[in-house]
Amino acid sequence: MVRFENVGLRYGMGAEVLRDVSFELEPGSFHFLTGPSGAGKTSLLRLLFLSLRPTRGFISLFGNDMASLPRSGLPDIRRRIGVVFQDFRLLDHLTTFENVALPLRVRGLSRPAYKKDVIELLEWVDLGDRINALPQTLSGGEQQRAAIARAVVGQPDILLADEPTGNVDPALSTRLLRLFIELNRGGTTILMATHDTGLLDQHDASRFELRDGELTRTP
Amino acid sequence: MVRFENVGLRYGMGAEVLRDVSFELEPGSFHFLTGPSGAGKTSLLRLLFLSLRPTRGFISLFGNDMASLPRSGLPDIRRRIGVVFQDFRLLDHLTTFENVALPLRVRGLSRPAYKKDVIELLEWVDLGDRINALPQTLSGGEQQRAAIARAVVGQPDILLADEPTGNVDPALSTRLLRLFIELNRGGTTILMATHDTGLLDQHDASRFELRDGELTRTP
Amino acid sequence: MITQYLKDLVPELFGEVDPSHSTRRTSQIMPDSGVSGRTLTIVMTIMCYLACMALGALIIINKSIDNWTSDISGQVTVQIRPVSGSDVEAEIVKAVAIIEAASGITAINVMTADDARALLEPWLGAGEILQELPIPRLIEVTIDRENPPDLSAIAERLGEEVQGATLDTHRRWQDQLVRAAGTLQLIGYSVLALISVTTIAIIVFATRAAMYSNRQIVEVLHLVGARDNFIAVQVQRHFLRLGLKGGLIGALVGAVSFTAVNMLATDGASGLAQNIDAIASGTYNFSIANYLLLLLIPLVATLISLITARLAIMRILGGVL
Amino acid sequence: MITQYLKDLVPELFGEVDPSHSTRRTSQIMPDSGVSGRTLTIVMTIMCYLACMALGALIIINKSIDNWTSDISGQVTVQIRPVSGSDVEAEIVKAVAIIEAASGITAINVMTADDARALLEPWLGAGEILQELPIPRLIEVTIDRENPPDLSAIAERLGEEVQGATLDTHRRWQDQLVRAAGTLQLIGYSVLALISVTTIAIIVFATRAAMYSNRQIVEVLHLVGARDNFIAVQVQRHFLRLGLKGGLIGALVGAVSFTAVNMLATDGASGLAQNIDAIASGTYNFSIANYLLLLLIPLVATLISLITARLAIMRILGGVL
Ligand SMILES: Nc1ncnc2c1ncn2[C@@H]1O[C@H](COP(=O)(O)OP(=O)(O)OP(=O)(O)O)[C@@H](O)[C@H]1O
Ligand SMILES: Nc1ncnc2c1ncn2[C@@H]1O[C@H](COP(=O)(O)OP(=O)(O)OP(=O)(O)O)[C@@H](O)[C@H]1O
Ligand SMILES: [Mg+2]
Ligand SMILES: [Mg+2]
Repeated sequence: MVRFENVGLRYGMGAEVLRDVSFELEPGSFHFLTGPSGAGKTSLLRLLFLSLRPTRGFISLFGNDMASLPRSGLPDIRRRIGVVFQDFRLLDHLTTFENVALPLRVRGLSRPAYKKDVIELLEWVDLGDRINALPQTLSGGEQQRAAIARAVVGQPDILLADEPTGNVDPALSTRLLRLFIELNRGGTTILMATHDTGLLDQHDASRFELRDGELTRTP
Repeated sequence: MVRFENVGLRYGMGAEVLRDVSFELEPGSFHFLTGPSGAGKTSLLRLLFLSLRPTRGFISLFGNDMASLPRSGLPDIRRRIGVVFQDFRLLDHLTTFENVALPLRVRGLSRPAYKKDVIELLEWVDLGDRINALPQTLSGGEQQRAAIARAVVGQPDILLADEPTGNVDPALSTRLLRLFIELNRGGTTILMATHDTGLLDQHDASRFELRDGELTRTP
Repeated sequence: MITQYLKDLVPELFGEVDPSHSTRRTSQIMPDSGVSGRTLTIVMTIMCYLACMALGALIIINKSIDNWTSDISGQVTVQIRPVSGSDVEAEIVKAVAIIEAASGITAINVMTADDARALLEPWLGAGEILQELPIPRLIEVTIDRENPPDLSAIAERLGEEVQGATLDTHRRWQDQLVRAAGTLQLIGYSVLALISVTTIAIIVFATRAAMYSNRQIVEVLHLVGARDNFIAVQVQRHFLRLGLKGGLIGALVGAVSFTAVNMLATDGASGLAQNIDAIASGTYNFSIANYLLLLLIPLVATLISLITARLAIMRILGGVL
Repeated sequence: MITQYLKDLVPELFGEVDPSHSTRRTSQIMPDSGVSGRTLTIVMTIMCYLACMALGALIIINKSIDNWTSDISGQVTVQIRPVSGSDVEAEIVKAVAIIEAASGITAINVMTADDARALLEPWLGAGEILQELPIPRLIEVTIDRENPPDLSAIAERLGEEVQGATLDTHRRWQDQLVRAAGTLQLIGYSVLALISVTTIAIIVFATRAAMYSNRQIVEVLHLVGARDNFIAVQVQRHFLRLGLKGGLIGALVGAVSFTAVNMLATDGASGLAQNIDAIASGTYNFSIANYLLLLLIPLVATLISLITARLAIMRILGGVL
């Protein structure tokens, strides 16, 4: 469902961040993405959620060639992708509830239609008592959990998570990993960038490692 | 140099985040601060760097009673404190160099006076080639290192670091911890909030643990 | 409306602003600040106020032109100079007969010799000479405007048959006034055009500023799958409100200003105001219909800001990935 | 100056904006956008333009009042009506003698009978009667304004010694004109005051908006140990530039407008412009000194925006921890 062929990426006039990256993700698979800081993990994910175009190479998502897809086709593809941003990107002026409900609202659903689901999900990530709080009054870990909830609320076909456990304690990390594994069992493809060696040990999944712009896969 | 006596904190009408917290930090000591997500670590640090006033209790910094200190006295105290924010708080429109130099600029130093020091420090945290980049073009880990550089550039008497290694790989974490230990050897008091159990094992220091608003110290 | 406007501008006046309050209410995806911010609302109000003044002035000018063209050509004057050897009274009778014979005349008023003398008094002084003087006599002729008579034919007959008679159609006066008013009219329309163009420019800038300062929100919306139209609706909603608010307040204050000037012009002892009044020849009072015409301002302001913002937004979004 | 202004407003006109460029240059701690943003610059320019127009109008009005008070009281008219049994020419000679005897008279001009007749022609028509008519005669007397004569004494002597003589000091006219101008003056000053107050209000709002939208920057600055004064200097610098820029451009465009209206008034065939010209009685042309006076506008605008911003900032900072 996702295919990269000889993808290269550079920012402006800088050095190449990604070089000849090729890989394929099968539906329902689970992958970790690791690599040192600044290796290009976030950049790779940005290519996947279409906020960046590659300098060269071929990307295909759900069978669509990204190079030839018109702008108007992007929203439909993006609705099948859930993203947890490394810097959360919650909207400051919306409450936790509204932030998490945003992907549904954008799809034209009305509040009564999604209210129950959203609250249930917020309880799952332990934010049941912070539903009406604004992001700046949440602790770092709480913001991260809200970001995760927003990424999964639309039941995406593929979930991209960038360092989703950097701000939570080990116990909560394990719990969030369980959420991802649960989603994966339900058919969602998962690609999770992380530095947390503890997590890598807890789940047996294929690993991508980025180093000096090259991607290697084990196994 | 830092003394808390029966400090209590609540936000608005909410439950108490901190309850009867009392402790003392000696000059030149090194402390970890742990606790589950949402326990109040960031709140405790905010009390220390004076961006929040306690609901009750007594706080003294460098021998000054914070309750009776006039507003005009705050800048002088803040210049003796270095802070690494959990969410970095780099200024979007300034380059890495300018962000890191900010505490010196605010003190009235001129560019030639601090330029060499700042660049040296940036090289130490591995940002030598990103000096003129704007924060939004830095990777998560790079932003975090810039935030650390800004906190230590003014050679503060006390360094407060909130989750300073949440976005970097284990190797870099170790390196950053070494920077903190180095500073501590030079006489800086260090209080570092972290979830990273790996780090806790690497350095032998006293640990504060926050849980349900209560602070316990080991040893 | 006004209270809401003031409340938005000076929240302090209306008690403490409780930040925790917004927690429950906020539901707009694009926050207010930075889009329909205070400065912009004030600017919009000023522009609409200016537009209102210009439109009001235009209404008065147009009405005055109407009055002049109709009133003055609605009345002509026949002057009969006493020519030596002629009997003025007899000539007057002849002239009246000729005028009455023509169709399209609604009234004929022969001024008495005393009336004519009163007109001359400022020039000659009230003395015995005036009594002795052979003064020209005037006949005021009111014309049916719907069905005007053939004035040149009347003038010809009068010239032929009545000694010392001339027909004054006031055309020279009228032409000059209408020309002056035409200049004012042109200025008025130019000012209106200028205001519209400036408003459009301001809205374009403001839209771009709003899109820029909310670029992170726009990006997040895109990334969770929002279509351009959805985003545009969120932003342009603010400009709809902006145009409506600025337009209504501006027009309202404008209407009040007009009424005030009006009262100054009719009540005041000032020579100037009376002059203005004289220029507008009596029908200066703004009618209800005219006030309703001012409602065009908020309507046009809303349309301008809505359409301009929409176009600007779609153009910006088209350039984003 | 103007190019910079246009460049700021419409960067597209001046080639692509290279975002990477800012990387090296940026050194201002408070970013430009949101403080002296485009909309605000435009508003400031509009306000200064309006102030310029109001000030210019005031200058003209004040000058006109000067002219009227001096010119009209600098000239009086003596009218001599032909009374039956008197010889007008002889009476004129007597009157001239009396006037010449008084001190403070610079010139005496006796209008001929033909001149007087020309004045009456529109009323009586050019016929033989006018030739025969005993017409009142006029003597124009120019007064030394520095050292005016005792007009009432002259009037008394004329009344006693010359038959049919009256002295017209034009005072009624003058009073009315000055009263009208006084009203205009008042309106002008009110408009100026209104503009100043509005500008202050806008600057206060803008400062608060700037502090609000940059609150994260302000917070970080505080936390790295910046004093209030340091922060205030960063912010108010923008308002200094804003006032200077808006003031200069506004005053410049205002000066150009005045020159344009001036040329319209002297060249144009329009009756209105000529009327305006007549009101300002000849000395309508703006002198260099007057143009320099318009430079007050940018100065005052800069001061207002700087001081207002400073006060607003310090007030906000005082409420922050
Ligand atoms: N918009 C940009 N413009 C220029 N350079 C960029 C931009 N975004 C990222 N970079 C650079 O590209 C490199 C890769 O960044 P990226 O964010 O992908 O790293 P990462 O693997 O996510 O690192 P981390 O683990 O620290 O988050 C970094 O050196 C970064 O500075
Ligand atoms: N400004 C605020 N207003 C209201 N509640 C707040 C505010 N800031 C923090 N809180 C709440 O106080 C609690 C403690 O927050 P704090 O940020 O101190 O936690 P933390 O220990 O730093 O957590 P983490 O490890 O997730 O960063 C949280 O439940 C949070 O939601
Ligand atoms: Mg990253
Ligand atoms: Mg925290």
